[in-house]
Amino acid sequence: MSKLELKNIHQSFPSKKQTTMVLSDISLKVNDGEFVSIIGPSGSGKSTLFHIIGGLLMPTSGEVLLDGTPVTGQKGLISYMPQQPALFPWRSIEENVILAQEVAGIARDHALAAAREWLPRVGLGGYEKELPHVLSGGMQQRVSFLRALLSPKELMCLDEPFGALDALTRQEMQAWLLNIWEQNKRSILFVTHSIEEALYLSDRIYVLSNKPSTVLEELVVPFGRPRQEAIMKDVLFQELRQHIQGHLRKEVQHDQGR
Amino acid sequence: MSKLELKNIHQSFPSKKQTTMVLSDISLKVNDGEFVSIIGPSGSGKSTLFHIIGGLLMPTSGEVLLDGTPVTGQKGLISYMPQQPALFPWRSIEENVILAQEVAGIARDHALAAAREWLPRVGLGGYEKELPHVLSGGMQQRVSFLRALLSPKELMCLDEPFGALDALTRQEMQAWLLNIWEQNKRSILFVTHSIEEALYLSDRIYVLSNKPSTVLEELVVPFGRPRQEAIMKDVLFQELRQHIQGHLRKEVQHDQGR
Amino acid sequence: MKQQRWIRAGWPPIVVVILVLLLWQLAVTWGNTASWLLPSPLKIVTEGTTDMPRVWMHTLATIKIMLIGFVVGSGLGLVLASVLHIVPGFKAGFYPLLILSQNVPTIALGPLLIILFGFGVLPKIILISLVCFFPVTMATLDGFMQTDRMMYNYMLMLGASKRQIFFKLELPHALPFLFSGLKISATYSVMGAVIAEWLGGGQGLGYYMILQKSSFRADREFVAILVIVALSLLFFWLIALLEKWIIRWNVKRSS
Amino acid sequence: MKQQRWIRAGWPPIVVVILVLLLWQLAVTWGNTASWLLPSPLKIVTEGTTDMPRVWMHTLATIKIMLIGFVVGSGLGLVLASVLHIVPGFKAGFYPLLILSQNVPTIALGPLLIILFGFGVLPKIILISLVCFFPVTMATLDGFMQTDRMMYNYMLMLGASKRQIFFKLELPHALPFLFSGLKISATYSVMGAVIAEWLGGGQGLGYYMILQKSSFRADREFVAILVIVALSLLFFWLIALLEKWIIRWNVKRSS
Amino acid sequence: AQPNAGATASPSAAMTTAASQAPVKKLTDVKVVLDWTPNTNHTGLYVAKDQGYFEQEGLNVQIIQPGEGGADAMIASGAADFGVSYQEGITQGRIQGVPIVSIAAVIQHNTSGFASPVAKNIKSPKDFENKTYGGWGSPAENAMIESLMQTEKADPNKVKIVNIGDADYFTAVKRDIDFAWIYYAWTGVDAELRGEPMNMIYLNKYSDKLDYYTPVLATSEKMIKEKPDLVKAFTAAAAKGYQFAIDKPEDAANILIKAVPDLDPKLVMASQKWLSPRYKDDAPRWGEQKRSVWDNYANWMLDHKLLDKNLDVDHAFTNDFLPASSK
Ligand SMILES: Nc1ncnc2c1ncn2[C@@H]1O[C@H](COP(=O)(O)OP(=O)(O)OP(=O)(O)O)[C@@H](O)[C@H]1O
Ligand SMILES: Nc1ncnc2c1ncn2[C@@H]1O[C@H](COP(=O)(O)OP(=O)(O)OP(=O)(O)O)[C@@H](O)[C@H]1O
Ligand SMILES: [Mg+2]
Ligand SMILES: [Mg+2]
Repeated sequence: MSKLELKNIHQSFPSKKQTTMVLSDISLKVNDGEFVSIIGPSGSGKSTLFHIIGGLLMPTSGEVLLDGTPVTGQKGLISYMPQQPALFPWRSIEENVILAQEVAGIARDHALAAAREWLPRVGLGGYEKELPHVLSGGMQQRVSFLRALLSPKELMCLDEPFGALDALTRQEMQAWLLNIWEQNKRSILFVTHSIEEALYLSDRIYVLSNKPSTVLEELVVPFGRPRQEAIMKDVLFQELRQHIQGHLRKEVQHDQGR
Repeated sequence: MSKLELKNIHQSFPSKKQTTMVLSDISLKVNDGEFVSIIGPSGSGKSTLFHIIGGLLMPTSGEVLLDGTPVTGQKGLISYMPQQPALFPWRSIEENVILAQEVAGIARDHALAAAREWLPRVGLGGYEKELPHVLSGGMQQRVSFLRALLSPKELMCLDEPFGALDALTRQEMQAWLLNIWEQNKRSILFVTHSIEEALYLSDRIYVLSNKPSTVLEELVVPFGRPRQEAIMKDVLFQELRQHIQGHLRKEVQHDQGR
Repeated sequence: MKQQRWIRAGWPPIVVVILVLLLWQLAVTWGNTASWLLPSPLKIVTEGTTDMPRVWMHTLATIKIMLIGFVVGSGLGLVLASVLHIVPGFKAGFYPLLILSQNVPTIALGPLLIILFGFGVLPKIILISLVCFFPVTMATLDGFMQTDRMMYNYMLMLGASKRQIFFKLELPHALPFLFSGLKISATYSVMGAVIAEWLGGGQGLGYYMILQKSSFRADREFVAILVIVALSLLFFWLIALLEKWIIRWNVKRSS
Repeated sequence: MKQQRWIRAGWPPIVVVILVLLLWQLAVTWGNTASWLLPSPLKIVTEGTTDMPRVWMHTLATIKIMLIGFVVGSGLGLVLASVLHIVPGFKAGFYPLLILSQNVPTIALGPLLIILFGFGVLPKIILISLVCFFPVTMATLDGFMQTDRMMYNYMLMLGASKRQIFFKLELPHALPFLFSGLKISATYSVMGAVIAEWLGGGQGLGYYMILQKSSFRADREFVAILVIVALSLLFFWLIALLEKWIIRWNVKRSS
Repeated sequence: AQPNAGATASPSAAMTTAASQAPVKKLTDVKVVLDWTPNTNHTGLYVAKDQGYFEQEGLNVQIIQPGEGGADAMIASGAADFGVSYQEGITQGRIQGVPIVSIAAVIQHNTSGFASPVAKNIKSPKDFENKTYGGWGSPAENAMIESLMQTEKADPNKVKIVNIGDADYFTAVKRDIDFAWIYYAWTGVDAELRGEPMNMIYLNKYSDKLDYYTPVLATSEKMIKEKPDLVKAFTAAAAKGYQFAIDKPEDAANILIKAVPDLDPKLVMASQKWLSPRYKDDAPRWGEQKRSVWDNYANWMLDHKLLDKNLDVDHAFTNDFLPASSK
């Protein structure tokens, strides 16, 4: 059974003059323990899709199913990392990390212990007691990532988790995420702008078109697990990359015409 | 003569317990009409460096020279794109774009006309009158980028301008920036996390070490102008990439030890 | 649909007001409260309609000085907040005076004002302004202090002058605070006018009220109070409406 | 260095206060203002020291009811704001009552309070609370409305309950607004106490003041006013200090 | 102005008639500030204004209601030319150097006293024992109660005194209070109208010293020195006004009601009927003040430590501006 299933999601936003259609008939699913990525042009509606999955937005039409039960509009069922870090400025870093756990009802002590254990692993040892404003952009993103990671939900929705990281830190975080995921096989839905990242991490990739967004292609990544970074040099990897890129190129060029 | 010169910049932040040294003896320069990139691990102090150049922060020690005159701590001399978009929520998109021009004293009408002309080129035609909160992360970044681009200063400091863009939009923006730059040869100082991006765009690259940050290497990019995307497939390109990556890898791994 | 929303938004206050009036009426009727102490709403309304023309005249007089006082006061409040914010050292320096201005009781200030400015409308306007400016100044000052750090730094980097930072960033950013202060002031302005009318002069709700009180006419006194409350409510809602109309970027909930 | 900062921050208010007192003294001396109308600062201080023990006793009485009234009032204000914010419909519904509470003049409310609660300290506390709760409630309510949209949405996505959203997000986010309200209330609380003392009872600065006024002792009346102003200032600064101590995350300027 | 004025052929009337025939005489603006809200103590002023007495004297009078601060500061400072005040206020004020002078007694005898609901059974000062008095916290009240009780050898320490601030008599006696100090002409009459009978213990019944003038018309020393004619003209018109009120209580009441339409007509009428005979009472003319009254009360205050020095009685009041004779 699939962990998450989106059925014919449509979404439009009313604006001053006309209504903008953002998502048009999106159907996708994430199986149990699967790592699925979404790639799409900027502004195509990926974050909007996450808001729908998280229950923040009621889709104009369509349905969200979690473990087979319809949960459209229900909140608090997934672990979520927003595109902007959204750290609480009055909470110290460790208190920010445990926020999702606190909300989920996990004992504060327990959560804090976990936060203190994990913070050094994302390169933030020593910053536990600092307030968010002293952190650099990339550091804030890592805090936000850790917050989602430690949230006790089975489906993780990550919205560009590594966008603000340098290439190396990024690779490290990727490898590390992969490692964790391979150990406990949570289901992951992952938005990224990097085709390599998607190919390297995912079991499947959905490529979205430009607004109004449809699923252009669903692509099964044919590499085995556990994966090594070396696969990036694989010819098949490069071919797939070119393939996706070609798809997107059409989309973005099309977009320029507007 | 060099447009911008940093001489032995040191920067440390006092914290509760101890003082953190962030920048340690950074010297670098940007020549007239040159495109220079900075690459460095997350949290190494790139944004801090920009704050110093922009006069927001007085360095603990060291000097900033613009066109040969010392301008340490002087503000308003550069065109700047911050890492976070920092759009003003009560201003419409076009009003946000003209903000830097307004502050520089350019007539509002004139600035607005320019904004309206340029917005469609970054894929935001039709959003002129909207408020920032309806834009996606990547769209906001493009607004912020345009705001810096239209600012009438000779040195442009861009802090990860394309971080939130998908691969294709990013390539397009790169090509487009390169095009503009080649036409009017403003000097550009560019922070990026993508080694390819740095190699593709820059004349020179500074690689920063981890905190406390020093210039690990200064690298002259040996490709001619105008450049085509094709150079990315060049063997030399790949070699340089490996070279920089190697440098950074040491840094980041070293960092994990803390 | 729009109409429905109005009805939806309109009913809670109406229900509460009706409930309160009902409770009051019952308390008076059953609690045997002497009507010279706390007249019943019915009695008040009856009396109000009987004495309508005079009450209306007094109400107009009060509205006039209240509006002038409010506009002058909150305008001054905004300007003062801006000046205190912009000129370094002024804020710390003038806080004592601000606080002083709110702590000279009317019974001491009133005679001084009258001796300085006569029995006309001027001392009243001054008194109302004194009441109105303070919440505006305090809230706006706090608003200026809360300016978003990232935007502020950005403006600094642009080389924006103090003036530009103020008008392009701090002022719009402080608008929600300003309106918070304005709403408090609006609520006080009517009472301020009433108190000012006690300074002397022969018209206005304050004058009417004190006269009725001194003739032990509680029913008429409460007519005045009811009018005062109604005026304040109206005025408050007007300001709240203005706020909604001006501050449109803070669309909080996409629910 | 720390001491230097204190001196730096301390001098503007001191300079302004001294300047005002000087101007006042000169105006009285040169302007030939009769001392029964506006006594000179020197006279006031002299009188104040002469009558010290009694003034001090009255001051203590006022401080006591002021503190109780302020704590009760602003505590209530915060709770009220929270309830109105959390329970849907309450806010719209209870606005009229909030406004009402500020628009029943003391001369009408006082007798009612006395009839209900006697001549003791209770009606006074109620009156002060009534003065203090309003700015707190209004400012805090506005603060709740200004909650950051991104953080709010994030909390919603987490499935946070209303309670969790309130305590973990809205309340801390509204703290600057709350303090804005508290500072306004603190300023009013002393005057509130003075007015409350006019309700009756045989001690407190309000009582002292009115007594002195009725025996034409303007000098002593102004002693009371000076003490009132000093108290308010002190109290205001206390609250401002508390604010600085609690709200530390909003480090605005890295200059 | 309506010249329906009493065509009584008095010398002053003849004189003013002549004046009014002169080609448009310019009127002098004069401000009179009351002591509190308009009431029957002020009837004479309203009558004089309504009947044109002021105008005949060349005055354009504006009657102003004061704020909480009272009228004395306005009068003394010259913000108002004339005003309504009290003997006790003028006494205390002058001790503190406030240059205010009484120029006419509005009512000859003190109509104030201690009132209580009949049910409380307080008929004479000795009944104050073990009762609660509600006042405004002035030491004068203690002294007053003490004085009265001493005449009957009662123990003033057995009276509980509570400060009731702004609360009025009717409110106070509903809550813990047994008796309060009132003016009968207003509060007492209102109690009659409401049918809440009260026992009244007049101050002057127990001590001559307490038969002081309340209220009085007052002006500043400066006016007396610089514009004696104006003071004279004003007093003359006011005297005529009060005389009218003495002669025709109902007409006078109606004039007051017309001038201040927000007043309760029933109360005004009843109060006026009660008060009119008491304006002049046993005095040779309206407004007459006796030195002994000023002296007595000042001494009484001094005895009770309500003053810290002797009052210069002769400068505190004057009869010089009252019209020479009155019928
Ligand atoms: N509240 C809203 N009102 C109107 N339009 C909106 C609103 N929210 C989002 N949109 C529109 O929906 C589109 C998709 O936005 P979304 O944030 O989902 O894009 P995205 O795919 O996440 O883009 P990016 O990669 O740049 O983050 C955008 O064009 C945006 O303008
Ligand atoms: N105000 C401050 N107080 C204390 N430390 C600070 C402050 N500002 C920045 N730092 C520290 O300086 C370091 C560099 O921050 P900076 O934002 O310059 O990094 P960066 O190179 O831009 O990183 P990124 O690529 O993640 O944006 C960080 O470790 C940060 O914790
Ligand atoms: Mg997005
Ligand atoms: Mg940075």
